[in-house]
Amino acid sequence: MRDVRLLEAPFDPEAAVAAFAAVHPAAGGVASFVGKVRPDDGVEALELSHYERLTLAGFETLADTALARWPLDGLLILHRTGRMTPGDPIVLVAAASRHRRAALEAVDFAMDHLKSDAWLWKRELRAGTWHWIEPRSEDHTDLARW
Amino acid sequence: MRDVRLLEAPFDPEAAVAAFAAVHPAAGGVASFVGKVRPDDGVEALELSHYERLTLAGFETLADTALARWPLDGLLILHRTGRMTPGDPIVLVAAASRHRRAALEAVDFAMDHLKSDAWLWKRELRAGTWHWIEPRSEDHTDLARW
Amino acid sequence: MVAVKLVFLGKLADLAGAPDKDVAGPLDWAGLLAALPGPLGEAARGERVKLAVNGVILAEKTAVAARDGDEIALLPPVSGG
Amino acid sequence: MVAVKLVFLGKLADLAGAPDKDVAGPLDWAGLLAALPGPLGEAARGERVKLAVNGVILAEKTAVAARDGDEIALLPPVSGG
Repeated sequence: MRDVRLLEAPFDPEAAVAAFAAVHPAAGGVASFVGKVRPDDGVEALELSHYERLTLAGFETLADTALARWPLDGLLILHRTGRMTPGDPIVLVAAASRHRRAALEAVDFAMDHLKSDAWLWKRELRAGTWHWIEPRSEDHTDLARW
Repeated sequence: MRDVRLLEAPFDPEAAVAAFAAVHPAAGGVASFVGKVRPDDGVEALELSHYERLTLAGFETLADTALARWPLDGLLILHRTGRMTPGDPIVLVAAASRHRRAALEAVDFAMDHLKSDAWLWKRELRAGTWHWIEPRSEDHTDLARW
Repeated sequence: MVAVKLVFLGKLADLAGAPDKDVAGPLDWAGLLAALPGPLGEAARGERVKLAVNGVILAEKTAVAARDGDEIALLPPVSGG
Repeated sequence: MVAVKLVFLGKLADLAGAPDKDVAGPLDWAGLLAALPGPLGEAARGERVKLAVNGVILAEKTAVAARDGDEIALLPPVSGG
């Protein structure tokens, strides 16, 4: 089961994982990753903008790719858009599977793509000024693993 | 911060991850894996026995190894012992880090060791009869990755 | 007014001063550049800026062709989530 | 009674019919086997069964030496979590 959503408002990642796990009782394992706005680096706020006609469809394609590549019972992708403050969850990926390695690899794969290959534009507010962010070279290196 | 516990009673893995994440607000990411008793294969119950003088110490050494190998803010290992029924969580590993890859790899590493290299003895109740379980060859293959 | 809608993403919205702009169609590459004054036109020419027409990325953006009712998105490099 | 405590893990507890057993010390390998009748003694000799004395795994189990107050654990292959 694929559950992919763009969220305009804050969400509770652990509650989302619990609900996801409850939908997949037959899976022996659930792997997940939660990425948050770090409360350091002088970032006062972060804003993610998306393009209605591309962003969600891109996430759905990514989820389908992972579901085709690993034997998963389910895959969950939740991604914030809009304005966030330090500590806010940005992204949650969770994978349910009978196979531990499959679940962990699918989460790793999806995160690498979401971090560098998604139709999202990010800016950070530092010392009262907004700065647009481009992917780190590390993110491209991560992507090349797949 | 290392938090390693053997638990005699059922636990709520998502609540444990939420509490763990709250303790590590500076970590940009939290990776986790929850393994549960699968409600299939005709398993009516599962029992894990441990040896007081070795099991927890082994988990602590495993956690220290992971903390030394990856730049983690914290590592959580919760493991059930005693009797469980299908759907019950058996194990939770969570890692908090500024670095996504470090958190995911540390969880993967700890799970591989917990699944095949821990001082635990498992038996399953099937059709009213208990059967002792030995590690699957797949688990040993996983371990050889590290 | 039925027109071609230009959508500016990321820092291009800053350069445009607005998230979108309506332009009378039909619109080709020359017409698009004419509708994008100053630094916005410069940015649109940049090799890292992509175009999508009605949600489909163009392999060659100078081949863009849009009619009234179409939507052209100007996509700078993504920053990831 | 102060004695050597034998602790049986996993299926060895089934063979022993109990999780542990007290035996008068001192105890060496021959004395240990003498205290483990039938299939339990067979199992203890098996190359995959390890011994720990007071929580320390023995590299060579036939070198076991325990006094009253010590604990010897008989550890069959682990099954993992």
